[in-house]
Amino acid sequence: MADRVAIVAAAQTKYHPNRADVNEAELAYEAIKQVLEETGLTLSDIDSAVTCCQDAWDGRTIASLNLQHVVGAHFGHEFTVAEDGINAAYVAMSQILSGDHELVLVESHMKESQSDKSIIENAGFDAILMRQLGLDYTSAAALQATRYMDKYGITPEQCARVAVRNHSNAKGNPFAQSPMDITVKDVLKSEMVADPIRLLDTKPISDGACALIVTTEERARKLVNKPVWITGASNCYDTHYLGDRELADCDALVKAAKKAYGMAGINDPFTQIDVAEISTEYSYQEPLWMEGLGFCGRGEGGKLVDSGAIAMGGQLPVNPSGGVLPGNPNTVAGMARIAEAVLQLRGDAGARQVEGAKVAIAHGYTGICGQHQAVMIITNV
Amino acid sequence: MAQASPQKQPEQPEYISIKYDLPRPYHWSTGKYLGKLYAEAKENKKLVADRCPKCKELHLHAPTPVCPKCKVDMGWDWAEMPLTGTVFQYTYQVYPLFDPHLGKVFADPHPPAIILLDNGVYMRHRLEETDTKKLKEGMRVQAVWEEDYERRGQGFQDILYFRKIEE
Amino acid sequence: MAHRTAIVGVGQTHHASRRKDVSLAEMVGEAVRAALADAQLNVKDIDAFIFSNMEAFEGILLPDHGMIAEVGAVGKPGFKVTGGGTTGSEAVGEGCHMISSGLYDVVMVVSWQKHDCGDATAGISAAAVPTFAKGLVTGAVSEFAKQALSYMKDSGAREEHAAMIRLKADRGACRNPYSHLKIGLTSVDEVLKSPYLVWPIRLYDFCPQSSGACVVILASEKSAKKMHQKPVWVADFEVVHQEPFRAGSFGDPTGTETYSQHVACERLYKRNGITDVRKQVDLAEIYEPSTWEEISLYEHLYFCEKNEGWKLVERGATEIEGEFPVNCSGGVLATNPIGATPVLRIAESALQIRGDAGEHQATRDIKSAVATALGGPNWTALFLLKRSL
Amino acid sequence: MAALTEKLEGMDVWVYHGQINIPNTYSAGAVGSRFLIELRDNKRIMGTRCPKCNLVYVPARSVCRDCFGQLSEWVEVSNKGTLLSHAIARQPTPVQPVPPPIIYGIIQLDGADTGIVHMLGEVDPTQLKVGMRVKAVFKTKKQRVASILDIKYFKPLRTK
Repeated sequence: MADRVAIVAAAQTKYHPNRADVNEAELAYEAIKQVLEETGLTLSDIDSAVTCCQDAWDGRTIASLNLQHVVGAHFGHEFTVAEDGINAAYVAMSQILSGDHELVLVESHMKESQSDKSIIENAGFDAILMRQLGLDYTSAAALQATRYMDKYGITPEQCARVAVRNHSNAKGNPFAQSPMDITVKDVLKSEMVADPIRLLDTKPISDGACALIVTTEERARKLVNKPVWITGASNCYDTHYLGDRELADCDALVKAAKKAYGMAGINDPFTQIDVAEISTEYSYQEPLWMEGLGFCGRGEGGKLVDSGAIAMGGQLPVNPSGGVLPGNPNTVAGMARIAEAVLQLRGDAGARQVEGAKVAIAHGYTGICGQHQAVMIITNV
Repeated sequence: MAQASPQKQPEQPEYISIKYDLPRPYHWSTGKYLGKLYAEAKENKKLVADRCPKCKELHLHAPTPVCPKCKVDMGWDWAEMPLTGTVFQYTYQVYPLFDPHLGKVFADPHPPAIILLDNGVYMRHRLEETDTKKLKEGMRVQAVWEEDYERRGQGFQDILYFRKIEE
Repeated sequence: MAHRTAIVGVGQTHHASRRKDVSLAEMVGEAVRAALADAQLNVKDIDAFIFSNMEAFEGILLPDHGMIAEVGAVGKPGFKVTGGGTTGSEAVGEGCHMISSGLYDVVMVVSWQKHDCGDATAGISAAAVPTFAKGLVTGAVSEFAKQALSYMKDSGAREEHAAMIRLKADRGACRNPYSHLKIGLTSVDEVLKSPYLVWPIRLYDFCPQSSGACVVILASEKSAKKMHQKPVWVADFEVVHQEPFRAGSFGDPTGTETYSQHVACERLYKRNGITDVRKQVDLAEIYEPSTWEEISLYEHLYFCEKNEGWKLVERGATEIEGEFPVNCSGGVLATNPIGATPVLRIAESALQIRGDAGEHQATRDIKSAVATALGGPNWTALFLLKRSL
Repeated sequence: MAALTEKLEGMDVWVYHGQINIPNTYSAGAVGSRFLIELRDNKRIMGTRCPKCNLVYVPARSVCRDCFGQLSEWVEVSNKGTLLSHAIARQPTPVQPVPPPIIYGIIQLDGADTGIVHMLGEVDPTQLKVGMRVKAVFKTKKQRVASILDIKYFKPLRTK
């Protein structure tokens, strides 16, 4: 890319199982206020807002109506992306590169506590061929988990290790909802939710918001001391019907990563990337997505989990924040990965800091069994 | 004409469709700002709005943490609204429409109206008078509260409608 | 914009109340194939997809995900946009950003609404803040009823003028092979005999709920010139949102507030040196959910002075053979698949500029056009399209 | 009207327990309808074949995932097939067609190149295995209404 796009601020609310005390606008504004304070900007300075929300979850037609005032959209631009929030940052990037906008506020929020997860998710399955079967994201994920584990010999212990590491990493993250010291045994003894997925292999219901400010290189240097740069980004769709997909191989992620790596000049992701934040809603997804991201070969995700290379202090720490498993809402999850990557690259990640991190990857997915995948490469040099 | 005509499927005798009618439950929060309006309505039968510290405009539709126009924090400055006003505009529903919150077809017999409250704030509500021949723009009206304390706590709906008054 | 963007293909379905012969995904696929045929492209030539609809109307979570195979987007980048009635324009706008940023060369904007899946009026009522205005918003009709009352009061226009707008729309619709409502009206009296929905909006004053899709293919300047003999250039666009004020939804019933249309026009017209729209632009496709809204949009979009919109109607200035044709296609009054409606305005404008609109081609030579959208609590999107830059 | 709102303890914030209730109807379209009608009337499971990619899609589809070609060649496939994956949903949800536990499976029917997503029945959960052979069990003629649920479930070919 000829021009560089900067992220100059990133903020998250503390994730919580039920934020009944706030409505969507107030929740979003908690994060927005922080990014404005970080940069010394006001809502009037913002010339475009990209939000990320879904009507079905918010229970309101044109869900972004909730947010117009807190993103400063009156007589301004507001644009809503209905995928995971990581795609909202991608849209912001295109707006900056096009030269049409200079300061873009990116926002994503979700109150999962507000409705019934299974009813909302079930409405995402093909109405003729799958919805009547009563599937939700968790039962579909279980189909993917079985397929993946069977095809490549991934074990329940390896998945449990993912849950243990992520919950433990979360202890260093002040925004984390449920940091925990658990053992592999605890995971394997936890209640079975949808075989082979157990309760501790899944994330809890979560409410929260995330905000970013994205701008041009020139403006970034004036605004903050430590801007970070988006050097590559892409996303990709897979087909919908579960029986048409090889669920054990995430082809869409492979394609999205390839494009982003190409933009960022990365040909060996495992050695060139210093820290990874990956959206892992179910523990089996971490090894699977790592394969898709090219951190290891197909079917080798389990071995990578075992190796310790992705633990704190390892060659490529994955999810120092604890990631999604300790509790991040849908839709916010991927954008929160960007926010965490920004903190790492600025050296502001506190107890979860990966020393000297220069190149980070943020990953987010949307839909059933990761039908839509998105990645973003961010650096501080 | 360069535009290709979309392919038409040949007619067949029977087409299948699949119906779903499971309601989606929600637990919507008023949040702090709208919550203040709820509290004043329930406890004191008062209608309140928050005032922008910059433009001083009152935001009754609905109370928000940020002034949409000035894009600044609203702070916490509340004003009580008068409960009398004039009908600025009204319509009436002839065809019943499907109400997504009720889950059924419904025509509110009370005409929807915009009422200019006596302090110059416009408010969207409904009128008590259902005989449309008796409605007139400029008509003086007053809010009628739900008198049962237990039934209040529904925010704007704690005002049942606006009633015509003679002055 | 860093790189210029052109429209190199447009396609739409036949619009109807119900499309039982196709699934939602298949219906959208029809428009995709039509646009590819128009652009003489293969789906493999498309670099990225942007999807647009109002998801609440069909009751589907992530509706784009269910049609990926049917639109040819398997393994392709893209995302879905959601929002108010302006959604389609915002998707095309973002498509332009994706190209002018240099990220992609050819982008397909896929928009649709299949209203036979649900109930659009109920869907619009669900836009009310549930904790606040529940029961105080009844579909879009009552909002436009208030707008009509305000306009009549201020301008001196009569119901006959609204009826003339329906007659104009119906004539357009009858000439447009893809339009939904083709009534075949012949007189103002016929319109005035139609029943009231919400006083003073009559059945014929309002748009239908259509099922249909529209697709626009955008390309960079470099590719566009190779791809299409008659590329249509996106000269500029502007999207302006606004908060509802003074208890009105579509603008301010008191007429004292600024409208988003004013802001959008002032920005876009100024950037493009437009001081007299009717002289400097050849045609408009506007988003008019009601007859009365069309007349007042003439004023808010500065096609004429305030309170003079109905005089343009009376003069026939906006008819297909008039000095400034508006909605030769029959417009929203004839066809309204909401998520696709703004994209239809852009696609129809492009056809007019190319001279490919067939029977509903405007009489005068169309070199430039304004395509608009209306949504949410009076949000505006404005596109300026040109034959040459 | 019953009190639909609830005040949060100790603060002036209210939660409104409401609903969005808009019934939805989805057309199966010509291809989907024919697939469902074959289930209902003839207990036949139909697919469509892409001649270019030489792939048989089951359930029948109108478009090829790989080449975007429109599919018009109908093929009947076997009601027996091989299990590609399985899962057991244990928690009750309002969207389930039968009470949990529900065993879900993806089955590649003989003659098909893709899997069909459905439920499994008459099976010991501990015996579930990728690669196991299963066959379709249809509902009775009276119960069949042209829906994916006209297949009651798939059961192991040789039950104990």
